[in-house]
Amino acid sequence: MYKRLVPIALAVCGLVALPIWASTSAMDIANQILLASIGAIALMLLTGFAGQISLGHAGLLAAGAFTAGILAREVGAPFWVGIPAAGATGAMLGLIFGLPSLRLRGIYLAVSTLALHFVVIYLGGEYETRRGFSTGILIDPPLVFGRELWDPRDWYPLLLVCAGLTWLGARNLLRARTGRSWAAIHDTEPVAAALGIHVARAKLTAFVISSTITAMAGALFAYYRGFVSIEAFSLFVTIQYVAMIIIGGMGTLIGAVLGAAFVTILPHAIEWGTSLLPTSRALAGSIFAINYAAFGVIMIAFLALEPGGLVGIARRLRGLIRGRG
Amino acid sequence: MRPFIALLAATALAPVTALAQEAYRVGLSGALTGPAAGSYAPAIEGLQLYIERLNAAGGIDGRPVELIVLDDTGEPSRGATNSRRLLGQERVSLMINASLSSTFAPMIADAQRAGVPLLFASSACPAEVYPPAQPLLYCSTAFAARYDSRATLDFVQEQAGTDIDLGLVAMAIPLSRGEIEAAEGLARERGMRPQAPTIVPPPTADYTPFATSIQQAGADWVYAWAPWVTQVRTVEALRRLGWEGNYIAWGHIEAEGELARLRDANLYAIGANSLFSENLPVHQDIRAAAAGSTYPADQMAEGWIAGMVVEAALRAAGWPADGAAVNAAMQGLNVDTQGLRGGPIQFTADNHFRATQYYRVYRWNGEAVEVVRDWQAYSVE
Amino acid sequence: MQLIVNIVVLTSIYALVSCGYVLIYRVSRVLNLAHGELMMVGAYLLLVTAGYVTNPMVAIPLAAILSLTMGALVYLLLMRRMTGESVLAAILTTIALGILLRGLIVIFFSAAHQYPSVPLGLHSSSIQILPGARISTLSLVLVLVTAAVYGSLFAALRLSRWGLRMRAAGQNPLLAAQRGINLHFIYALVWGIAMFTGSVAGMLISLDAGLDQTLVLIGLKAFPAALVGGLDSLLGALVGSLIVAAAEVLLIQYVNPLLADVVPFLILIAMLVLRPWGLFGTREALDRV
Amino acid sequence: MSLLSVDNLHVTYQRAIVALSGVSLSVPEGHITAILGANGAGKSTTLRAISGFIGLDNARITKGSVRFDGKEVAGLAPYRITALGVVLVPERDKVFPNLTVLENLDVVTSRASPAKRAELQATVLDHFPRLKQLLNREAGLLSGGERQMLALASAIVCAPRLLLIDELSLGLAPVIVEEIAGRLREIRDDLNLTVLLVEQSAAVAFRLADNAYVLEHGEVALSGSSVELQGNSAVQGAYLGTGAEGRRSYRDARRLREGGAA
Repeated sequence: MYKRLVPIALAVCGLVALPIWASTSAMDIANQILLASIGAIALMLLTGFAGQISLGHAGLLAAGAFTAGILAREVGAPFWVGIPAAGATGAMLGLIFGLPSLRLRGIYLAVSTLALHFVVIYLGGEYETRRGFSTGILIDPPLVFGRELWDPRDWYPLLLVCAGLTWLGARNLLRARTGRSWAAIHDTEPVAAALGIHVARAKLTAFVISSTITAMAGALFAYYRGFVSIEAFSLFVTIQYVAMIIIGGMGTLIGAVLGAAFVTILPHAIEWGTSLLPTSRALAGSIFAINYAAFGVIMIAFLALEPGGLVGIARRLRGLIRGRG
Repeated sequence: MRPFIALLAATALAPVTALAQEAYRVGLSGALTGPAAGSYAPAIEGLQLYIERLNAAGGIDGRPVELIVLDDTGEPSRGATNSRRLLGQERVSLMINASLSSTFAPMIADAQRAGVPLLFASSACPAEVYPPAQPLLYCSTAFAARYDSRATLDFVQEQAGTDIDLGLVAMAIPLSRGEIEAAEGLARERGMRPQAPTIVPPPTADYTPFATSIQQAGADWVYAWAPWVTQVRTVEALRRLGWEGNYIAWGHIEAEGELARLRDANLYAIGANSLFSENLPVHQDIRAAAAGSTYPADQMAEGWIAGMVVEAALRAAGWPADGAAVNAAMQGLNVDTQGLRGGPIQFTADNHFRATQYYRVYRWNGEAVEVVRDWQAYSVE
Repeated sequence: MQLIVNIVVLTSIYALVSCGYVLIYRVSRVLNLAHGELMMVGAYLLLVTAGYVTNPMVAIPLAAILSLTMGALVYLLLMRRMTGESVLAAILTTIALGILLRGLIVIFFSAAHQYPSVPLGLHSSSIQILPGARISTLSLVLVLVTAAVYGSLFAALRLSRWGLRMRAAGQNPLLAAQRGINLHFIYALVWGIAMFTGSVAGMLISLDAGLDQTLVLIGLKAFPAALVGGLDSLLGALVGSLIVAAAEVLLIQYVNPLLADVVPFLILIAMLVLRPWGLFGTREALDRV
Repeated sequence: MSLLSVDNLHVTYQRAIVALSGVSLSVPEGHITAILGANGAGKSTTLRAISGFIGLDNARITKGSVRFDGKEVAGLAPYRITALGVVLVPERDKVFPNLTVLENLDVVTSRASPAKRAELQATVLDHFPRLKQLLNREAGLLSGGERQMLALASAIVCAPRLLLIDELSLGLAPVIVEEIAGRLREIRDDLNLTVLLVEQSAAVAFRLADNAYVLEHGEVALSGSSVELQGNSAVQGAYLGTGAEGRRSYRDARRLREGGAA
C-alpha cells in the first residue's frame, strides 16, 4: 500500500505547484484538461463501467451550460445556484436519456442518445433566438469567496478541487454496491438479472449520475468561458469525449483523466509542431484539417492496435520493465 | 500523472519568437477553416497581402507591422483561447475578429478587460459598434444589421411600390434569423404584405420544398439575408419551379462571380462593396497582390479595407503604440476607401461603425454585371 | 401536386443514401457512421475526374468506379481488422474514419464551395413533368437512378448467386464460411456497393447544389430513414425514407420550416421507443446486437 | 489407404482447459467412421480441429497432426481446408433460415463443375424426396428432420471428399433418424462418400458406421469395427445398458479402459 502512495503524493503536489511556474496559456490548457476530465470520468462511469453506449454527451454538456447561462442572465442567479441547478437538469435529462436503455442495447441505444443530442441542440438554438441572444449568452465572471474568477490562475484551484471531488466520488461509487451492479450489467445483463440485480435501476442510476456530473461540467465550462452558444456543443465534442475514454483506456478512472489530457493537448501540440515547420503560414490554413485527420488516425490506431488505451500501454511497459528489471 | 506535467511544461515554455521590439504588433483570430471558412478565409488572406505589401514599402515610418493570424474555425472556445494568447502572450496592441458571431462575446470581454481595441473585419458588425458605441469595439465590415434591410426595402419600394407580396429567406443561425424577422416588421410598416420568413436549416439536401412554400404563397419579390449558399440555392430552386419574380439578396464577397455564373436578369445583389469589373486602380493593386494566392482577387475587398483601417490607425497612433494609444487614434479615424466603398470609413468617439453607409444594387444584364442603382447613402444615427 | 413531386425527390435522395447504411449493416453487422463522409469523398472524386475529362458521360462513371474500389479498400485495409471486436469499437472506428476523411478532404480540396457541374458544362434546366409540377433534370435523373439501384439490388439479392451469398453471410457468417463462401470478398463487395450508391447520390446532389463540407450532414439526416425502416431490410429503407421525406416536406409547407432539421430525429426516437427494430427489420437483429 | 489420419492430437481452450490429449484415428476412404463418447468427451472438438473451425472460442491445436489425403492440414485457414474437400455439417445453426430450401442449395460453393453440380443437386434431391416438395419454403420454417436433411444435402452439393457430421440424431425422433440414416447410407454408396460421423446414440452409430472410435476425456478409449465393438461387453455396459452380468453399477464404467480393453 505504501508503495502506491509515493507516486500519488508526487502527482498531487506537482499539480498544486503548477500555477507558480506555468504561463497563462498553459494554465488555460490545464484548466481545460481539468474540465474535460470531469466530463470524461462521467462518461467512463456510464460506458467504461456500466457498458451503456451513449453518443449524447455534448447534448448533456449543452444542457448544463444553458441552464447556468439562463439562470445567470434571466434571474442573475449566483454561481452557487447555477451549478446545482445544472446538475438537476442533468439528472432529469439522464432519466430521459436512460429510458431507451431499458429496451435497447448496443447500436440502437447509441442511436437513441444521438437523436436526443440533436433535440437538445435544437431547443438550445430556439431559446437563443427567441430571447434575442443571437450571438450567444454572456455570463459575467462568478464571485467565489468574494473573489472574481477571471484569470486562469484564479480558476485553477477551484477546478482542481472539483476534478478531485469527481475522482474521489467516482472511486467510492465504484466500490459501493452501485459500482458492482454496474460491473454485472456491463457484460451479461441476463446473468445480472438472474443474480437479483435490479438491471433497470442499475442502468438508470448509471445514466442519471453520469448526466448530472456531465451537466455540472457543462455549467462549469460556461462560467469558465463566460459564454454559452450552441455552436460550442457540436457532435465533434461528443466524439472527443468518447475518444478520451478509449485513448485513455476503457474501464479505468485514470484512463479517463489521461485520455482527457491527451485529447486536450493534441491540437495545441499539433499547432506547436506545425509552427516549427518553415511553411507554417501556408499550413495555418489547414491546421483544422490536420487536427481532424490526426485525431482520426490516432483513434483508429488505438482502436485497432491497442484497445487497452494509454493504461494498456502503461501496464505493458510496467510488465516489460518488471520482467526485465 | 508524471509524463503529462512534463508535456504541459513544454507547451508553456514554447519558444516565444523573440520579435524585433520595434514592430507594430497586430493579432487576428478568424475562421481560416471549418464550415464558415468560405466567407472569411479570403478576407483574412486579403489583409495578410495588404500588410505584406505595406511592409515591403517600408512599413509605417520604417517600422514593420507584425500580423499574427490564429485559426478559430468559427468555434467560441478556440476564439477565447486565441484572444487570451494574443492579449496575454503576444501582447498585441490591436486585435481583429474575422469569424462567426459565436466567437464575439469571449473576444469582446477579453479586449475590454485588456484595454486593447477590437476591430471586426469581414465579420458581421455587432450592435455595440453603432452609436452610442461601446469603447474599444470598431467595425469595418460591409454589411450591417438593421441598415441593410432598410436599404433593401427602400430599393424594392422604389422598383415595385408597396402593394406586393414579399418573401423572406434566412438561414437557421441566430444572426440571419434576427435580421430577417426585423425586416418582416419593417416591411409591414411600409404597407407591404411580408410572408412568414422561410428559415432554412444549414444542411439541406433539397431546397425545392422551401422554394415551393415561397412560390405557393405568391411572392412577387423575395429578400434574402443569409450566407451566400442559402441565398443562391433558394433562388436556383425557385427558378426551377418556374418562378419569374424578382429576388434580392445581400452581396457577399462571392456575389460578383456568382452573378456572372447564374446569368439571371431578375436576381439583384445589394452590397456596400464596389465591383471589381470597374477595374479602379485599387482593384488593380489587389489583383497584382493576389496573383498566385489560394483565393480569387474579387473576394479580397473586405480584407483590403481592413488593412487600410489598420494602417491608418497605427499611423495615427505613432510609436510606441500600445492598446490605449491605438484606441485613442481610432476615435477620430477617417479612412479613404479609394472607391472600394461608396465613401470613407469615419469613426468618431460615439460611432465606431461609420458616419454614412453606402449601398449599391447590381445584377446581370445579359453580358456583364452592371450597377442598377448607384451609391445610396444612409447616415448612421 | 408540386408537393408530391418534392416528396418523391426527397424520398429518392434519402433512399439512395440510406441503402448504404442498410447494406453494410445487413451483411456485415457493422453500423457505418462514416457513410456521410464516404458519400462526400465520392462527390469530390467526381471533381477530380471532371478535372481530367470534361465529358460527363465518362467522368461520372469513372468516379463511380473509383468510389466502388475505394469502398472495398476501406473494408480490406481498415474494417477487416475490427472483425470480432466489440460493437462500440466497430462504431467508433467508422466515426474515426469519418473524421480522418473530413480532414483529408479539406487539406486537398480546401474548404471553399466547389461546383463540379461547371467543368462538366451541365446546366440544371427544369422540366414540366406533370401539370403544375416542375422538377430539375438532375432531380429526375436522381429519382430514376434510385429506382434502378433499388431494382437491381432487389433482383441481385433474390436471384444472383453473389446476392444469395451476401444474404447468407448476413444471417450466419460461420455456416457461410463452412460452405466455402469467402467472407472477406463478400464484405469488401458490400462496402464497395454501399460507397458506390452513396457516391452516386453525393455526385448528383453536388451537380445540382454545389459541393462542400455540409454534404456529410445530409448523410447523417438520411440515417433515421434507414433506421425507421429497420436497419435490416432494403424495403424498410425505402419506406423509412418515404415517411421521413413526407414528414419533412409537409412540415416545411404547412407548419414551420425550421422543424425540417430535427424532424427525422424525432421520428427516430418515436420509432426506437415503439419498435426499435424498425418496420421491416428482423427482431433477431435486436437480440443479436 | 486412409483418406484422413489424425495422430496424437492435442487441443486446449483458453490456454487452460485441455480438451483433447492425444487423439489418433484414421478414416479409410469410402468408409463411414463414427466417433462415440459421452458429453464433453471431445467429439465435437475433434471434428472442429479437423475442419479448421477450431479458432472460434480461442481454442488452439497445441500438438499432433491432421493429415488429409497425405497433406498436413492442422492449423490451415478453414476456407483452405474446405477447398480441399472437407465439409462440416455443424451441430446447430446448420441452415440459412431466411433462404428457401432451393436457395440454401444454390448458395454453397462447390468444387464440382457447374454441370456436375446440377447433377449432384438432382441426385441429392432424389435421395431426399421430402425436400423436393419444399423447395420454395424458407429453411427457418422446416421441421428438425427436414432441416437435418437440408444441411446434409447442402453439404453434399459442395462435392466433398470427406463429410464431417456433428450429431446426426440430436433432437430428432427415432423414426426420422432411421430414415435419414438409411438415406445417408444410400448416398454414400451412390457417391462413394467418406464420412466421419460424431454420434451420441451408439445404436445409430453402429447401424451406419463400418468402424468406430470411443472417446473418453479427450482420449481414444476403444476402437475397432462396429461388429467387434457391438459385441464388446464394456461398450454395451457403458452405452447400451445391457451388460452380460445384468445390472452394473455405473461407478465401474469409469474404469472402462482397463476392464474391457479389446
